[in-house]
Amino acid sequence: MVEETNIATISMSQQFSAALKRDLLLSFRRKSDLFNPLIFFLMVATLFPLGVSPEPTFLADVAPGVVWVAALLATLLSLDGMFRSDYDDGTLEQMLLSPQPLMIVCLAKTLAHWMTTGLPLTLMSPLLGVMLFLPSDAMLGLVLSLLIGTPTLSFIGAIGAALTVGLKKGGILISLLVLPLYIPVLIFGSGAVQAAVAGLPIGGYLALLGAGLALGFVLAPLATSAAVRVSVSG
Amino acid sequence: MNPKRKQRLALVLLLVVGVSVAVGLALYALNQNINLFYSPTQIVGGEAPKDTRIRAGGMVVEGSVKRDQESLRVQFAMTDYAEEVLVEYTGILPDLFREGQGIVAQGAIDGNGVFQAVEVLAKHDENYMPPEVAEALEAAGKMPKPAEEVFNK
Amino acid sequence: MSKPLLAVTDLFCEREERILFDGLAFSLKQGEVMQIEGRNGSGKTTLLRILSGLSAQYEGSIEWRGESVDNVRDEFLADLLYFGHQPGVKGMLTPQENLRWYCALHPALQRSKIDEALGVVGLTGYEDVPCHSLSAGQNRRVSLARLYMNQAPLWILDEPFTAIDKKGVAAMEQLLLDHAQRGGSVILTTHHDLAAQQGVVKVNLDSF
Amino acid sequence: MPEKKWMPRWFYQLASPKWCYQITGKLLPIFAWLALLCLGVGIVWALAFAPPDYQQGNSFRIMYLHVPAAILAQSCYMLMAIAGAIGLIWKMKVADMAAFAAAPIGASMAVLALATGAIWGKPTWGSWWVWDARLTSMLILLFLYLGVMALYAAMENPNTAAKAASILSLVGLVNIPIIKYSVEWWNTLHQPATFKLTEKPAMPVEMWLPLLIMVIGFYCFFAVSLMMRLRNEILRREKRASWVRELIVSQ
Repeated sequence: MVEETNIATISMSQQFSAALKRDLLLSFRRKSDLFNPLIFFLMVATLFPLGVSPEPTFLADVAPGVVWVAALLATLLSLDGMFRSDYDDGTLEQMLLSPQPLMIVCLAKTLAHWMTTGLPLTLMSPLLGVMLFLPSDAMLGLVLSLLIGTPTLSFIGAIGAALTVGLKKGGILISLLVLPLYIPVLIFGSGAVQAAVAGLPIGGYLALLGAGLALGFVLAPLATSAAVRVSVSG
Repeated sequence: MNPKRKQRLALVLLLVVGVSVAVGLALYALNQNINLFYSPTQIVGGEAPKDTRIRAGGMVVEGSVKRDQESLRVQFAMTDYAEEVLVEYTGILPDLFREGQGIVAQGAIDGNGVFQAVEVLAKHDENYMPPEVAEALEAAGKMPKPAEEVFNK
Repeated sequence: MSKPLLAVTDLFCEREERILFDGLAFSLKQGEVMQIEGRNGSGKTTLLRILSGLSAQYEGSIEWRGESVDNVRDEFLADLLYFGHQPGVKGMLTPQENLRWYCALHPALQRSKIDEALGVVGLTGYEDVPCHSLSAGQNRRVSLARLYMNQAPLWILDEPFTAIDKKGVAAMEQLLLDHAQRGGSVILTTHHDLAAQQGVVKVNLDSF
Repeated sequence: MPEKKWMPRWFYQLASPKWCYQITGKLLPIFAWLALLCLGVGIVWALAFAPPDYQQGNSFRIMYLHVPAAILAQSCYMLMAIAGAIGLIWKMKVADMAAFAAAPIGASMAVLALATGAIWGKPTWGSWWVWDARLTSMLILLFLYLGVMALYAAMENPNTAAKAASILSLVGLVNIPIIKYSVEWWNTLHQPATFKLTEKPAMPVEMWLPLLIMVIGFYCFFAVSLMMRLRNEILRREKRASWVRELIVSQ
């Protein structure tokens, strides 16, 4: 005899860690996913001295903005893959059919995305800082601002990726949807680095980035899961 | 409580916690001077960093504007009715620039404590009035002056 | 007579300005196997997606154990096993890892039965091979192994026999009949002629 | 989403495309005349009779276009997002259509606000474009509109497109407070909100009254264009419905 109702025996935290492990495992199996954004990050930063001026004082001036813009673009580039491959092979629709809230999986996927793009970018940023003659006093500010700011980029980006996953050419559309929402993060992020360069306290900027992160953490998975449902049902 | 209700409750709690953390952090941030905007009092008091790009705002002191005859160089004093700071600027000033007008300047403080502006913008106040009214007010000495606290943020 | 497990009334679906079905009605009882028939493009896959809750592009009512499925979504999903048009297998993961992930998603799947299920579908020895190096049929078998791991009251299967060899199909058919025997219900689409004609209810979409 | 039945009756009536089509048909001429009247009176008053500003002279008159356009660009976004939310929660088709109809109108208002802002900025601040908080926020608002419109355009199924765009506009709604409070945040030179409903405006009556009339006129104009677009959209999406067929046959 078949049981009347299967009682949910998996807790939300178990599902969360399973989803996180799965996505991390997938990124590590596909090394290019892991390294391409980093290489892109490096290349974009190289373009500025070549395209504008190799003058150290000038580069030091623009470094906070350049590193932040490069990090933002590298994140943007990696967004399309967040749900795309799961959508293509049908695993995404299976996630929708879990009796557990989809939000949990979305949160885990977003965090996995950050751990494989935002976090490596943050760790690599001092290298770019050196290349762009960013004063060494400002390195800590750069790393801290990226550490708090890049998860927000992943959270916002996840919404865009989820909205466009059902479309064949989602890549450019993601940028259109997500970039305007990234602007506040960019402003406060590069502002923090600029303040660090000037030797000013950066607590206020980091607090604002943190506020954005807190909002993103609680609101973005909601929007992302709703968007995934819409995209898969279309 | 059934698991569904529990989930909802957890979600609502999470939302409340997240939003309050965000609000708390934002309030903390607003208490910091994060716009790099300084008043003449702060500049004279040494609060503003030297040789870094900052923004400063104040009123142009009456009779302080000196224009260089050969170049576009202008020097004037800026005040918040407490302290004065000398400002130097090379370039075309906006139409609304005049003595007694509120301005916002971007630039850096040099070694002599003079504000070297790279940009001067007129901050026009929100009092719109016809010219006759302005003349009458001027004559009576009742022309509204921008509140001091505007420059003491 | 007990109330039906799944009751569909007056279902209407339109896709790209074309009406796929209108006024579709049927009900599925416990222990029933239902085959959805129809030409290519008649909306079989769409219907299965609607029934499973993946698509909301319909009008009409779907009731699960006598209640609107929208109101009992979680209970419904806990009782459902869906095999979609896409097998839902990650190429970068091994069969075992794929099934473990399914177990994390779905409490009805029994983790302890993974190895046994892989054995039954003929994938012994492939447990640690990434799925992208397996054949299409083997990939579908990975996903079908889920059928051996759970007792969910409702199975919705979209073309489960595609790319499966004859022997495999016979075993699968037997599995479906066994499931029905135990009181489970199955809705499936297939172009394959089912050997067992008895006890299979047919719904033809061309007539709606 | 479970269907809820606790909203007032008119709310559900509004959900009927047919009822909505009929009621907007009746309201349309009223708003059209109101818009014409307000805009006509407002423009003549603002351009010819309102006194010039003592500092800015006549250039301040562009405010009579700039301020209403900016206000409308923001409230249109609110409307779009709220309509989208209603469409998402109560699965109300008309709300989806209203959100769809509002997007391009809001975008054009944002463009108008930016353009008039630039023209106003030249004599006032000395440059066409100033990267101040309000102008930048308005630009971001325009980008948000463009994103929503791009999403509508990219999706073939109108129902899916409506849902996706609603989610996006709700997410974008988080940006509205940033726009509102950006003046305080970045303390820039753009004047504080010229028109506050709670305080006495810092303008004499003969200056702000035409502004008020212009704002009302813009709202009426917005209502007119929204209703016209909505009616088109209703007909397009409901073309299978019998009442639409009858309507077309009778014309």
